[in-house]
Amino acid sequence: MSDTGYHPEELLIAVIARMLEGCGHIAVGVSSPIPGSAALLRRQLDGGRTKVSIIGSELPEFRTDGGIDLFDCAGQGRIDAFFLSGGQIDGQANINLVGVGDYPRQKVRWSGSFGSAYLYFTVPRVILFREEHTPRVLVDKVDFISAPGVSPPNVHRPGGPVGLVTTRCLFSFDPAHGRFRLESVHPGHTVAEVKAETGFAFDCPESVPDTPAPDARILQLVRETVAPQIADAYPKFARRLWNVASAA
Amino acid sequence: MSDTGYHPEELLIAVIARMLEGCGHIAVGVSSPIPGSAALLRRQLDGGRTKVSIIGSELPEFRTDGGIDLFDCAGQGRIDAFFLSGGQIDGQANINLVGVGDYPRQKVRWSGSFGSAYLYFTVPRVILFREEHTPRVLVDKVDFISAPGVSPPNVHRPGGPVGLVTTRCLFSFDPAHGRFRLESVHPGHTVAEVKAETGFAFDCPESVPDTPAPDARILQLVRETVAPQIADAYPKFARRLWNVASAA
Amino acid sequence: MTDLLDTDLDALVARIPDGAKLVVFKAEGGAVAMAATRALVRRGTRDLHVVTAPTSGLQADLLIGAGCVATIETSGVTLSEFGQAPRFGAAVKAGSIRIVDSTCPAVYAGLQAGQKGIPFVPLRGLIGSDIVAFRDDYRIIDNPYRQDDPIVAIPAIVPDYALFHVPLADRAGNVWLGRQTELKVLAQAARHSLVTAERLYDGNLLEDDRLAPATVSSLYVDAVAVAPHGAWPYGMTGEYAADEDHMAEYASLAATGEGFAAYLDRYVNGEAAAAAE
Amino acid sequence: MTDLLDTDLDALVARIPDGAKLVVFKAEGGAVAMAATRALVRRGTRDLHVVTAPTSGLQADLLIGAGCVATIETSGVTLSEFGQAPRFGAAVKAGSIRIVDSTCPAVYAGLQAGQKGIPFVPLRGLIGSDIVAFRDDYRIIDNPYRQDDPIVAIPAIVPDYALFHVPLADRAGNVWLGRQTELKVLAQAARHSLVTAERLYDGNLLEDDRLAPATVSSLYVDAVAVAPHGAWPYGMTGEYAADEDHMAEYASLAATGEGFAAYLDRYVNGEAAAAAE
Repeated sequence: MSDTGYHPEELLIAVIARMLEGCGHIAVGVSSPIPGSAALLRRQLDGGRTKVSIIGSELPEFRTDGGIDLFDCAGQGRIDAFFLSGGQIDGQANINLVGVGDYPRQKVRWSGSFGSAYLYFTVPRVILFREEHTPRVLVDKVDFISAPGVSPPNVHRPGGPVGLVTTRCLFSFDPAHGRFRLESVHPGHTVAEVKAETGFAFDCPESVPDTPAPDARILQLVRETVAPQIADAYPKFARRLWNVASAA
Repeated sequence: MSDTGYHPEELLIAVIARMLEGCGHIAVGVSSPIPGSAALLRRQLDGGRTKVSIIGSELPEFRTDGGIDLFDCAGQGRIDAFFLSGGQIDGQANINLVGVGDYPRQKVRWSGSFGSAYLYFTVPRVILFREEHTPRVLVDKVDFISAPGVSPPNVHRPGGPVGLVTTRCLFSFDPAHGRFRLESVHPGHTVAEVKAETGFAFDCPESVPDTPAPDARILQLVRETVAPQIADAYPKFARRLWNVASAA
Repeated sequence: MTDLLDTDLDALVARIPDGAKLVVFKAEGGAVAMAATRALVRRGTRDLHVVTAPTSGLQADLLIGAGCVATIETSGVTLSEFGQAPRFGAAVKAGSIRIVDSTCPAVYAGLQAGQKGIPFVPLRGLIGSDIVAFRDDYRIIDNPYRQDDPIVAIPAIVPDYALFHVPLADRAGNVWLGRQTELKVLAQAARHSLVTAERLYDGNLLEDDRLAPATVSSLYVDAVAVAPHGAWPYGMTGEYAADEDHMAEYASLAATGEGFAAYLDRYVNGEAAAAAE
Repeated sequence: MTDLLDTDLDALVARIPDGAKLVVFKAEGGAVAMAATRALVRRGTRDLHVVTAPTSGLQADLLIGAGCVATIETSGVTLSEFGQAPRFGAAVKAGSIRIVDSTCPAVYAGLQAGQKGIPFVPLRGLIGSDIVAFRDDYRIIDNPYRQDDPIVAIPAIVPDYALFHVPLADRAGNVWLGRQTELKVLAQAARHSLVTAERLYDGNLLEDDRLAPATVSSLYVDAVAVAPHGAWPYGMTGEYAADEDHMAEYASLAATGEGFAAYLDRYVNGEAAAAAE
């Protein structure tokens, strides 16, 4: 733990949980311990009413096969929030999960687009989350658009990006202008640093607030209630942060 | 049993079983004991290689839910033969399962078209079967086309009618000309009678053979092997004809 | 997690407003929520748009006879071995309901489009049938993958409510469909699902590796009422057989309006009176 | 009824000719027919068009590294927590395979179109992605139900073979899918299904009310081989966990061509040698 009294991950969990306010059903993809913890925190803050589906979890309450049902569910408008990431993310919120260089024979090949080209359109509140905040990741223009950040007005698109969370800051996204806006900088980081480490242009108000640190109540909920829940899906993560094992 | 030494139903079972020669998978709809028996006879004649799905049967080997799977299976080209009927059947092999009179407020309303408008197109060998052979049923033109007998050449149609079996005779159907042809008249019936009782025009060769009576081997297979099998799906039918109960 | 099992049949069907589009399941196998249907009749719900997935029998005939139905969208209504559905036939003849004729795979395709959140599913067949001729909601479009290849677009069916009966429900609101796995399509296509269950399952259905594959999660279920023998007089696979005597009695009584009224008195309104005693 | 269980792994995979379009299932839950995949590698099958439904990991990476694959149609190939799929990445960089990028729901939609026997399924999303830009088999069509509403048509995927692993198979050739019910889509979309099963079920799966709902009937199954631990090193829900040490060893060895060759020697060709002893 850093000398702030909380783990950096706990700040991110709190930030994302705030962005999830008002969601009835949050789905979380694979390999997403921080978004997953944020969704479970949101559920605690909402008295358990929020539904959370964590793909790959063995807890029946959260169980989803991550297959046809997941995409159908999104198509029906029954998923309010989801998380996407990218090997590259550009200033128009285009994401690239495919690779670096000229397609198809790229010099670096990542896994592939998974469900992004669909879920980015169908889930109303997509939160982009990428811990690494460098010009290598946050680029001016992605090499391959796995899923576009904005669409022409005639394209049916109930969903799309609402913001981007990194280890340095929180951006909101304005689909009308296709631009990110710096909303807050995490404690210990600066606007100048964010500008230097971001490869795309973004709107930046004259005064950018610090991201609020998680308060004692939030930290207690995360450590006592969320930690044993997320340990089921992400045992290594929960052990490392909180030395907590699965509740299952 | 009549003085022919066999039930009239046994003749129909034998006639239909001949029409099913070469089928790998035969599906039989609800309320079809004679076609069902014919399919099972075909299976016996083919050494058990033919697959038979009898909708509504409890025998696992024949079990199908008659639902989405059935139609998907037909769409995949995995059903070689099926049976349809009609409250009215006309000379172009149009069938009407909906009702008599001006649609929609008809003076006689039947159940509805079920899957006919689809299976008539997708199953290569559709056998029309209707016991009642009268001008009331075999009409010049149906009042409502549940499913058309023929289609224009640009309409994708791997399937369609191959013939019509009634208690009086067997017609084949020529899709190129959209006409039935009288193939054989069942023992005890005449061409003149068929003409009088048929409301549509059909091709009639100068000499129409009698439908061959089921031979001893066929009758033995039907009574000893098919009867206890079909009794599972149609207990009343098997009891009435053969005094046989379900093998299940 | 909210206990979704805190409801009775009357409260369950009270969720269905007049004019709702209601999807019900075919008669085979026992997924017919007959106890709930009688409660719906007693409540006097009106102007339903009933979609039968893909056919129906006693359930639709009862709702039509009792005056609950404005529109029926169906591939077939029949009492099977007990004959044509009499109140359905009488209503068509009288012109007192709107009939939207369909064909089984088109009903499924429409519901599957609803389930996927897509505007339509293309389906083979149908072209040249009077079903297409009389439906202004079907479109014949060009297959983009072949020249001169017309195909029928079946628009999505998104019912307001699905109503069906299952063998098991748990306290979390998960419901086990048994062999009637098509019910998953209904539950996911409809905005709301109302379910009656033969009995309560003690535990979580999604935890059981053998039951989970045919379980619809509570995400899709608005309310569940436990209703033992809830498919009666239909049967239920592995539970009880259809009550053939009763079906024959219905077919006989419902042949006339007076007989149908007597049936309602005895078996629908009478059921409530008997329960109240 | 023919006994479909009279085959071994080598005979099973011998049915797959060079150049076949083969669909395999994603790694979660244990439906990955890894034992059969190793047999396929040993056989030296070539020029496969592998469709991953919708993603893959070790299975696709192994087939690619061993030179069995001409084309891979996928939404993602990854070793998950063990990193990127190294032979896949190397093959893309070298240009030695053709890559057809997709997105998960489009793979499912294409297979569902194959399952229904329809030429395409329309799917929301995708427009404006480079996936669409680089696929000449997708078409953007007009939604016939709304003005100026483009939607992507996903063409049917009809694989020649589906290859997957299940918990149970019976002697009639019926196979129980467990929780991996999407396998039904693969089995019905493909012309032929080849299945490995953890163990034999004594009886008929379709007779059991709890197993039948997730059972694919023998109508769709060409051959079954019993292969205990057949998903290893992947795990199988309710049976065994993934072998994480082995996955890490693979990731480490397959990082180089030499290391991958050593892996093949030890675990693929070596497996046959060990079995022959």
